[in-house]
Amino acid sequence: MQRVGVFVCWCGSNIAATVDVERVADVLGREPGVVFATHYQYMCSQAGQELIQNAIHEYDLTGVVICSCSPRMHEVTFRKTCERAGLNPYMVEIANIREQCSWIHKDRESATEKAVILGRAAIAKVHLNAPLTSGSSPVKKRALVIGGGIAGIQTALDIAEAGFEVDIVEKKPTIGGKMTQIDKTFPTLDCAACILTPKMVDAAQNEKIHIYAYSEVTSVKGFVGNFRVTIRRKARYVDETKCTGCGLCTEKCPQKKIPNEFNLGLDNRRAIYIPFAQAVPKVATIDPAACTMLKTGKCGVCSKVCTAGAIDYRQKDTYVEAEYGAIVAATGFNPIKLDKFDEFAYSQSPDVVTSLELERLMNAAGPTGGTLLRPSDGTHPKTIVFVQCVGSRCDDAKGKPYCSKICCMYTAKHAMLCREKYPDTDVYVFYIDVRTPGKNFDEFYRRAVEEYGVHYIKGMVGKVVPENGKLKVQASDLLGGRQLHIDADLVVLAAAIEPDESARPLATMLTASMDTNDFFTEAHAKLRPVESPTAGVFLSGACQGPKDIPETVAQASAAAAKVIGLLSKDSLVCNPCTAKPNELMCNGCSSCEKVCPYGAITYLDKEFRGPNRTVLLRRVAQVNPAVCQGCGACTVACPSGAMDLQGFSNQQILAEVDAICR
Amino acid sequence: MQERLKQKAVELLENGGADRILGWKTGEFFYDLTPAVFTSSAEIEREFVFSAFSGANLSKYLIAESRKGGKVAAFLKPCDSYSFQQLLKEHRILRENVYIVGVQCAGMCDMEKLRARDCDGVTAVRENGEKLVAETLYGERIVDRKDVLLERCTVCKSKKIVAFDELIGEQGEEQDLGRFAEVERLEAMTPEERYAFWRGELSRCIRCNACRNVCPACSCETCIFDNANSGFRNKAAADAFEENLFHIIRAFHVAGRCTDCGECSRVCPQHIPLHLLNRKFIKDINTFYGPYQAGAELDSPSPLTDYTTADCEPSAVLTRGGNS
Amino acid sequence: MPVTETFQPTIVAFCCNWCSYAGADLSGTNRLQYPANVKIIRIPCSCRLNPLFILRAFQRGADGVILCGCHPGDCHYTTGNYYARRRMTLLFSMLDYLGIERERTRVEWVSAAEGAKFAATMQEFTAAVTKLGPNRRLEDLRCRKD
Amino acid sequence: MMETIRRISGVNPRKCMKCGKCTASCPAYDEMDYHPHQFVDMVESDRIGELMQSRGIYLCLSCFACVERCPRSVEPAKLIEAVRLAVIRQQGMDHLTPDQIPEKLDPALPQQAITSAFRKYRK
Repeated sequence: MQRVGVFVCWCGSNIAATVDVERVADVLGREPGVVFATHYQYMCSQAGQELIQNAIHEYDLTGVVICSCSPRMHEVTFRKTCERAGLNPYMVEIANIREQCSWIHKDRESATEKAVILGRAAIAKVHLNAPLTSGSSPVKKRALVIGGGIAGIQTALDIAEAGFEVDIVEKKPTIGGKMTQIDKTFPTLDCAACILTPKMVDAAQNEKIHIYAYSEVTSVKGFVGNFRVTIRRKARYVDETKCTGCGLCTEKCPQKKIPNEFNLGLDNRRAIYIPFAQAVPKVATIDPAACTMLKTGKCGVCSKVCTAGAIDYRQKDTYVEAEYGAIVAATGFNPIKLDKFDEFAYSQSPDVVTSLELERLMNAAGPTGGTLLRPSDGTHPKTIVFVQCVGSRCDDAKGKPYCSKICCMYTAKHAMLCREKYPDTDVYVFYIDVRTPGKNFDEFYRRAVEEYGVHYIKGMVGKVVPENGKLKVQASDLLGGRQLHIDADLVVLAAAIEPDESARPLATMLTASMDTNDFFTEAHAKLRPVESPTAGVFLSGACQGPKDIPETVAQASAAAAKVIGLLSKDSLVCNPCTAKPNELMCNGCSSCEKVCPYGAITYLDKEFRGPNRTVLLRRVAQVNPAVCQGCGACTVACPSGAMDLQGFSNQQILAEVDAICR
Repeated sequence: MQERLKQKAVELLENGGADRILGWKTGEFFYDLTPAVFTSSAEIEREFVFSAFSGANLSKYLIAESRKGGKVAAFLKPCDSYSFQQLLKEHRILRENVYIVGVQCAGMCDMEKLRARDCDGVTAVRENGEKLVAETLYGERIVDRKDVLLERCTVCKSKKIVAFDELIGEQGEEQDLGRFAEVERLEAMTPEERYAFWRGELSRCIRCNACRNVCPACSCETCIFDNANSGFRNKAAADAFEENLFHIIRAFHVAGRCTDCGECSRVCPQHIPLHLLNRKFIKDINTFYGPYQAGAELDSPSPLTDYTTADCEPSAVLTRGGNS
Repeated sequence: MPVTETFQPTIVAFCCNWCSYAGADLSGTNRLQYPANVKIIRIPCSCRLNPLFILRAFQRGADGVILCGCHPGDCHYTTGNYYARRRMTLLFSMLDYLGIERERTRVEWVSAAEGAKFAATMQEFTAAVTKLGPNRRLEDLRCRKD
Repeated sequence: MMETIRRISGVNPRKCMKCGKCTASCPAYDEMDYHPHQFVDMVESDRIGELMQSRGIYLCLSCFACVERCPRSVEPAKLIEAVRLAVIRQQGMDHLTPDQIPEKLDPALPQQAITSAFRKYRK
């Protein structure tokens, strides 16, 4: 029989106002096995904890029940308290009489009665508690960053800086991500490539960083400290080690009319291509959907012109398996498809473009060489209309319910750049709200209005009709109380951004949770913003929510700091509440193995003593406590009840049931 | 048929194909056949019986027999072979130590039903095609075999022998004789009627554990009802729900693994239709998660250790049609 | 047993540690009331709920049992609630088949953010069970008191 | 009154984020005295009396462009329709009352014309 001490907390008036704590302590003090029961104002305070420790010594307690706030709040606190007094920390049970009692009930009588029952259940459970010792599992000192945009690069650089090995997996042929497509960055207007490409080169040259470009993660197994990841390296049909990136093949390839995704289809590339001049790794890739040689077996021009002999038409996808201690998701974002917004004539006129397309149209390495020209006829646009919140802040049925956050600032940037480069243009920006919280952001927007004379109009564009080479824009000016009709040459839509489509399947592999918009959920919205609720999985950049570049970089470094903190440990303390099979009862039927999400269960043929001095060979389950996370799926799948969960054993739960139903 | 089986048993023992033979022999009465292990030709000649009363499913005994060293040969009827394969799937039987002789089955008979057909004082039963000739103290009686079949044989799910090393008789096919009709009849009742039905049936339980002991799926090393640490072992019924709890739990424990061999109902001395609990689970599994027959395949995932993301919610049970 | 107006059902709620227990805490933090009849037992995951526990609760006099877990797809352990869903579906169907009222058992998916849903569910479930009256279980006829 | 309009239309004007896309989409903008976004705002601030007096409610074409384009599914045209209905349901503003009939009677006037006028002008 345990010697149980019961400690009832008032939590100031939080509990004591609704629950008669004195009576609870009195009644519970008369439960079998309870040798000490008391109540105190704040159990979690220094004095309260000392009270518990003194009682453990004085009454030689073997089990402790604390009737207080939720175990999610202070279970850890009280476990440590008891551990300091020499008691095994797992001999503590919490009866939640605040969140699940005093705070939800008004009637003092019934709340007190319920508090007593919850206390009884905890006492019944603690009688069956057994001391548990946490094991430890080693940490693989290597990190994986999934996504090679600015978020992934920054995270990888910071981790490598701390001396740990880190791999970047990028699905595109080059790292760099969306930032490579951007022309200038707000609020300083420095050139995106000028600040990004040095980082890309740093990553490529850092001996601690290994880049798997044109690759995808196909499976993730294991757990914090010990992830086993399979990476598919897609066939480039070009030997990365031989290709010098000279680009001759990309000039000679006869397949010329493949829409160039780097320029968002505004110009064409060849079937063999290097996305852009500063690509990392700078090697060519054959687009298997476009290459004549791969499709029909006839051509081979690139192979003939390649002096390095890097072309390999028979290359196959290869798979790499590696182990990591931590994984960072940095899968980024994409602008949404605009097919639900045809009032803006995006599908009808090439002169209606998205903001990202405008970046390419203004970029010196873009399809127009940096001169802003209309895609339809190559003329200079004189009147440009920007439409904000296209698909953001919408009903779920129509678009995204959230604010995409970056559009206000990049639209101000675009408007400003247009007016700066081409002072003869009229620039209108239609806004619902202008949101500029950020250092120097509002100043930037005001400059666009005050210095550059951009017409900011509170209102929205209702429709755009292409007519005689012009775009007839009908819009509202809510402050002016009028409806506007503008003949525009170019309409720019600030499309909402959404998480990359690879994020959802990745989240499933990582067992990391996502919100309804497919953004990764953080472990705590305020206090743990760069960690996923799944231990060992961290979040970097826009995969967690819309972010601009400064925020992305800040979060990327924060995620790196968390990863470094994890990898600097040699081993991790395991949760001791793991499944434990009773070999004598195990049938060896494999039911438990099939439901284990972690592959923690294996089987062993073991000899047992049979009747009459015989020896029986039986197949019995074994649980790897370092891998088991303690969900308990196996305990229910087991027909004989041989599998039990420490800390939540069958008997403990039954004892709680019995105490409640008594 | 009996002679062919005997001949095969003797042959296996003599040519070294098996060290032991698992079959049936007469128990207290001629119709009361019990599973038995034979080790010599003489024993086979003297005691081996295969008749219309060889209902006992021998598969369960192979769990222990296959671990005793040497090779054991067993005769399995179609329904027994499902149980056997299910046990193989659960790694309970060491396949390499077992030699299976599949035996086609014409349906096993129920002595109670025979007695009910004016056959008191039966001393022996001869098989004659579709007819059974019962010798009684009051003269010979002839009955149709189909009229005195065990319940499970009247709705036989399959004549197919799913696992064997050799066959005696023809291989058969799966068949649908409406084994869920009785479950459906109960489902169509009002809850009050169902409650009354089951309360009446289960209240007869004397907790003799025959159902558990005969069931091939109930082959745990230690049953939770025998395990002091499970919290479910009671020396006496703790309260009025005790036996019912036993049957619900037993049915749940074998859900997804029960092959519907019908042994539980065959051996129940109180004639409780226990198979109707198991069949309910089988029917629900078929309805909710697609057709599944335990033991039919060696590698298909068992419905309770499997899932799809599109599975129905438990509330589907509460809102579906039928009486409420 | 006559159903009186003062009948106070005993209700056991099994809540998974990661979503529903946190959801229950949230309904407390937001001071959303639900009847004191509901007593929560914390389990690591909905898949830890052995059907035995439900039957045991009924055996010991519970009038209603509810399981709350993470929404399908959101399980902290990825797949636990999918297994729980199958187990509970089959168990509930069986209880119904035995003539035990359908309304005495329920599964509800409650996320850590759904404090309001937790409170509303508990109110509704308690009301439904109260309406049914004491649990008649499947009492053995031989133990009949009348 | 606001409740009535909300009930008839099934529209919650509080969902409006005042973006003005409805007004931007309205083809009858120039004719209307109040514009779609103002309609929503006026219902929300319970200025329904003014709306009922407005000519604009009859000038709305019910083209539903505002309903179609509203990013938050506020559906201004349904509000306008509800205000029209509210006007129609109003008592005591009949254009023709029974006591006016005798003086309008004329032997040449067909009985059916009176009946039909009564139906038309007495809502």
